[in-house]
Amino acid sequence: MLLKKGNILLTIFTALAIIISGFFISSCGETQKSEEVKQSEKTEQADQAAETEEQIEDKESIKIGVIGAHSGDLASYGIPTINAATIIVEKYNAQGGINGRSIEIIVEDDGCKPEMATSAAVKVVGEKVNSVIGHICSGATKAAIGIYKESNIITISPSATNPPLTQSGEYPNFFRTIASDDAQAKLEVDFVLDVLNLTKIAIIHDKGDYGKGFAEFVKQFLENDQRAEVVLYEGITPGAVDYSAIVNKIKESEAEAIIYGGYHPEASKIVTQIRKKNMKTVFVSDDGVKDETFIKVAKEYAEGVYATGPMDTSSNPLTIEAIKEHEAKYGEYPGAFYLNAYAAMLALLNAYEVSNSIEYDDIVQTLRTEYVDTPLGKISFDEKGDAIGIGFSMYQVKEGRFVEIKQ
Amino acid sequence: MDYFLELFLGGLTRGSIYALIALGYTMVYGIIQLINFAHGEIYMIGAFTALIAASVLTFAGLNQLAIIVIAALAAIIYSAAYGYTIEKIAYKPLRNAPRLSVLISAIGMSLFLQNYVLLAQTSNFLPFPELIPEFEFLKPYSHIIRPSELFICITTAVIMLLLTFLIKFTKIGKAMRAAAQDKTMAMLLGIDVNLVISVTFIVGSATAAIGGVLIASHIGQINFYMGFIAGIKAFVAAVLGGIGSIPGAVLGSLILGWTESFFTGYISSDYEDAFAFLFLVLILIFRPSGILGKKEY
Amino acid sequence: MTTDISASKIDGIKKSVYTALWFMFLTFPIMVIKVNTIDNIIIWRWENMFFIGAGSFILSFIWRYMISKNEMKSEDSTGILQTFSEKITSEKKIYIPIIIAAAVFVIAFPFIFSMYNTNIMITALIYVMLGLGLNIVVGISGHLFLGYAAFYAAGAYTYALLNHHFDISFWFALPIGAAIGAVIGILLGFPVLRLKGDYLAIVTLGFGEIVRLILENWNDFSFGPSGIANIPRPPLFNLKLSLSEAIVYLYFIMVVLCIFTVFIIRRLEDSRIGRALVALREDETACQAMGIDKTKIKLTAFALGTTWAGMGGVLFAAKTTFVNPSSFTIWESIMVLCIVVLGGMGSIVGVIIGAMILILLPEYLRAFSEYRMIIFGIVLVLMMIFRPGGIVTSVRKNYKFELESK
Amino acid sequence: MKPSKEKILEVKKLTMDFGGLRAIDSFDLDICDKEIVALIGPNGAGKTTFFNCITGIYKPASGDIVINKNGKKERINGVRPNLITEKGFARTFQNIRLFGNMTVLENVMIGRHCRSKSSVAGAILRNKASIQEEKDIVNFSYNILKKIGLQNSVNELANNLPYGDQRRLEIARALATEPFLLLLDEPAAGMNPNETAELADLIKRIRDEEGISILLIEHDMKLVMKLSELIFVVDYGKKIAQGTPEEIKVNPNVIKAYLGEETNA
Repeated sequence: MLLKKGNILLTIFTALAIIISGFFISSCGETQKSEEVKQSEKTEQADQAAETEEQIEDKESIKIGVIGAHSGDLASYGIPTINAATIIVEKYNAQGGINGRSIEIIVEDDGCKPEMATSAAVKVVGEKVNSVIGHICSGATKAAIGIYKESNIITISPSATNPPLTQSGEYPNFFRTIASDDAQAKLEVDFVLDVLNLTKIAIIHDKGDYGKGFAEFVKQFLENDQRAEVVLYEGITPGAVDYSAIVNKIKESEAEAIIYGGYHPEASKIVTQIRKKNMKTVFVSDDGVKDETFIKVAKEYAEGVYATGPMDTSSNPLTIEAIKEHEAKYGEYPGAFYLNAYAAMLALLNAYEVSNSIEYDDIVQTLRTEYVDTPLGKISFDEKGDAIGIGFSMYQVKEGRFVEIKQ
Repeated sequence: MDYFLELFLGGLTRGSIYALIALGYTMVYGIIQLINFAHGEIYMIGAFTALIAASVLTFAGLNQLAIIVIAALAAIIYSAAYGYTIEKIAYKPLRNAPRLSVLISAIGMSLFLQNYVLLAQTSNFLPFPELIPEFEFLKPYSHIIRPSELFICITTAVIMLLLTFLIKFTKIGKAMRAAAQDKTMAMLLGIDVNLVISVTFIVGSATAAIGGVLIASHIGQINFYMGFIAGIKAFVAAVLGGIGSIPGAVLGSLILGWTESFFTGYISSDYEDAFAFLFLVLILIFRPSGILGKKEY
Repeated sequence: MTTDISASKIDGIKKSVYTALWFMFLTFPIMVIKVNTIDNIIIWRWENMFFIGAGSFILSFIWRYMISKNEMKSEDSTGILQTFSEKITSEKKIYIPIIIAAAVFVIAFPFIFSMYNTNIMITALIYVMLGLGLNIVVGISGHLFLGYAAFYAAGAYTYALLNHHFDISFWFALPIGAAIGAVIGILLGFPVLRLKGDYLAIVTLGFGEIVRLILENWNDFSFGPSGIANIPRPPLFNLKLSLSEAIVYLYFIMVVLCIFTVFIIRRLEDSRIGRALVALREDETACQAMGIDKTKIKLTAFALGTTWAGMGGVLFAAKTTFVNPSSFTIWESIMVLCIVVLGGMGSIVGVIIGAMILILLPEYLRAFSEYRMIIFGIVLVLMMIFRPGGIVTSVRKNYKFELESK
Repeated sequence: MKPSKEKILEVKKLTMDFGGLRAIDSFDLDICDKEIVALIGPNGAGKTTFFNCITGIYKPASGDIVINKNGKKERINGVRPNLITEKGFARTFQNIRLFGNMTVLENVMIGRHCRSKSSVAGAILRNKASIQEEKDIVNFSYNILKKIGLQNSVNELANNLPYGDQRRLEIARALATEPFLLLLDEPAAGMNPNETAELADLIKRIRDEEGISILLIEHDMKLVMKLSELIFVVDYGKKIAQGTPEEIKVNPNVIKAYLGEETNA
């Protein structure tokens, strides 16, 4: 890698040298206008580069933007999506593409930040992508979705669960292969109340747009129901060195169950600390926790934890194949939202294949009518863009595996 | 009362963790007045090295104790080596540059190290083996304190004493203090200032590595980003205690740990960090040089 | 003679070999071994060790060469650039055409280049504004500020909330955002008047985090982490603008505002207030002894700096049409600080160049995708080592006196 | 030449503590209009501390500092330094404290800050008044530099000036605030005999031409004896003697204080 890095470094050095000398030559003291000259020289180069690239490209190819967090603290949620897209595209292209068109993916990083998301969106719109798989975070998706809408670009997110994205009906171009927060929250609340019959509940979230949004729904549903009492509603800070204070507080609140909104790294820390304190509190969480990594990290402490997730598809041959492909290509078990992204990609490509078109209206129509076999089951999309056939079930960790609870 | 005790011990542990990182911050700051932003990354690299070493050794089939010792040693050695190298590359050429430039260089280094580990290893969270065994005698108290917590607190105390000893009574410690006072003068007195700075980085980084290993083992998982927040918090703790002072770093860390623990326990964890920062702001407003810091006129 | 040269050559090779060996050792666990403790797999990548060895062997030559060159030229390097730029500015024949060309180019930019480039340029221009603002606080008056994102957030949320609740339009929100930036700047200024240097830095860092945490947690006020969506772009009368038109329009707004910013800051710098700010940076005690009210001038510096952050925030909200707290982390503050320091403290041109590099570089490094942040880190370190004073050093104004010739 | 006996500064029983250490102990001092007064004493006797008290950098523990201007008396204990400067005191520093990265002219222009009033709005709008004010500031400052003899390095950075010039620039900067009392803290430190002689000339000229009183801390006894009309001797924070140069030369207390330690003069 360092050799590569060395090369990149040298290129960067030269590029920088050119740019800087450009700046210097054009820098005429502190006059206000001169600043813009400098900008231009840089963009010009980049633009030319982009243009030449375009010429080489096959005009017929289907371009799919894959956008999400690929750097920074949330990279682990975005990178599996690239992997899924890459694997599928390679497979399709090896078979000659779709209806004679090759498929091309354009990967863009949004760091889960709204401003980077809009830049990335504008960029792929400029590169004339036909559709987008992404974004990963709800916030980034919300920031970018308007841009796609105005440009008639279909967007399928593997992981943005914020309800208004579909339920507001404002974004006909938006689809997702994951259930929205409120669906999950409803399922969990019902489970805790009806199946487990618990009455004292602590709601903990990670202050993120996913975790807190989910927790808000849980709180709302619990309060509407009246059967149970919310004894604690708190946010924790992801990445904090330990969670002993909040664990003590949960203990003090005498909650019978914890409903946690957030992702597995924090969940496993909390579960571990709770169990090590000999607390028997029931731990119920969301799809962000229903991840093999959670069990691998929390080990024996994960036993008994409940988590919602897409209906069990681990015996689905497509799932097995998808995971195998990932392990073969990347040498590790796939990370978060891999299967969702895999399903999104399959659904999208299927729509291109079946409709034999690359027109926006045709694809939207096909997505809404055609059912596709994916690792998540046979799915299609409803009018608002939520996936039909992606139901949620409750899982419990038993002997180191998530086992679906049949109700 | 139990609840209070639990929060107290929780805060103590958290504070001790901050302290292990803050010690390195404070030592480096004391000697070259640099906020070493890459320090949190050193701590992360320590944890990663320990994990890699432990995995390889487990694979090779060594016994538990040997694994613990070798993994910890590897973490310390490598972190120290990284600290040393970083100083040589990113800070030494900037010895006479404006202080802000060095700060930016440190930020760049921090970004580099984070992404270096991200690219060379993985973006995922990795489970970290529990290195500290359950002690039998602690079993009855397991609802109050865990062995790893006890271990962390004791280690921090020992390291603080060792560092104080190092600085107060050894030759290199005296050289460090001299260089911290006045580098030119120290040089004239025949002290190899570059060596002193290197040693400071090595010692600070080794301390951070110990912190990294202990915390990783305590919470059971690591990823490439773990150093950033811990680093910022530790820095805050170091300033709180009076940056440049070894007992100050520990005191500041403990206060920060307790503040966070009690605030979460009795009020709300929503504003836990906000309160910690507010507390810091208030302390600095009323005592601008920190709790144990030297007063500037 | 020849033996000398060959001896130094051998010495160099020796050094490089040592460096290579050292780096091979250093990067061994992280680069060579890849562990996956989830599945208990260990992958050995010995080839990386070779690459590192070879790479660091070569790079160490370049490194030593660059360092020695750097030490030799020390401070004169600015000379050529400065005399050159002075020459340009002093001769009307040269600089008028350049200004005209620049103006034409700026106007033509969105029509020549793609929407994406224009959009990126808007971001860069927002950062130019932020950088210029922070430059007043850090570069000119010498206060290390690490919480600039708080004011940026204040501006963005001002527009987002005012629009959400009261349908206030962009053009009204812009001055309000700026004013709120200034007011918060002064409010923060009071308690930290006594603080200096790193203590000030850490207090402002704390302040920035507090603001972000409040935005994150106080749902009733700020809508928490899910943020506020559908913020309108700046309206142009009552026309309905398409996406690309809106971007071009915003681009021109940004250009005008940046020119406005530069104009104001230039005038400030060259005034009684501006001089007092610089004096404050140079020596606080002497500054006071010369009759400058430290409190007043410090608060002025803060307010002048944070006004631009407030304004930049409004523009940011209008550009992304969405705000949530994740846009205002400490990294944002660090980024703006990097712009100021990298560009050259106290220099307007420097800050503009700094913003262009730091915003455009990662953007155009997208091609390198996952490598871009690592490259960004390396660039920061290298730039500081080889130009610690920033790209452009600030120049003081020259006064000319007719009396001199007498 | 006996100047008119109107007192412009009266210091009574001034006391200043640092922790447990008494740096100045019940110190009395008067300065009359257009008088050159010197404050001497061994190192660490409390001279600079005394300066810092008068100019507001330290707040004295007790005692009075009263200025008398146009017949109006005002106690200025603990008043902030910038206000004291506004009232008409100006000082230089023992360890030169110029604004190093500003030009020579700008340094002097800073001195004009408290005598001008254009605000942020004025700076941005550049209305007639502020343009005029700016012009006045530049001209005034330039004239001072001419008087001091630094007119040839107007645009030079203060840091790049030779040592002696830096000392003189400090005086110029102080003069720009239009003081009636100038406090000079070891102005001749580090100067060669030639420069010192020039400095003596300059100080005399300032007093004679501008009518500014001068309070001087100095170790160079030749300079002190030559310039000052009244000398105060301080040791361990206490005044041990006061009088004309001739009186001081033969004062047994002074001799003891100086011989007790190492003689500086």
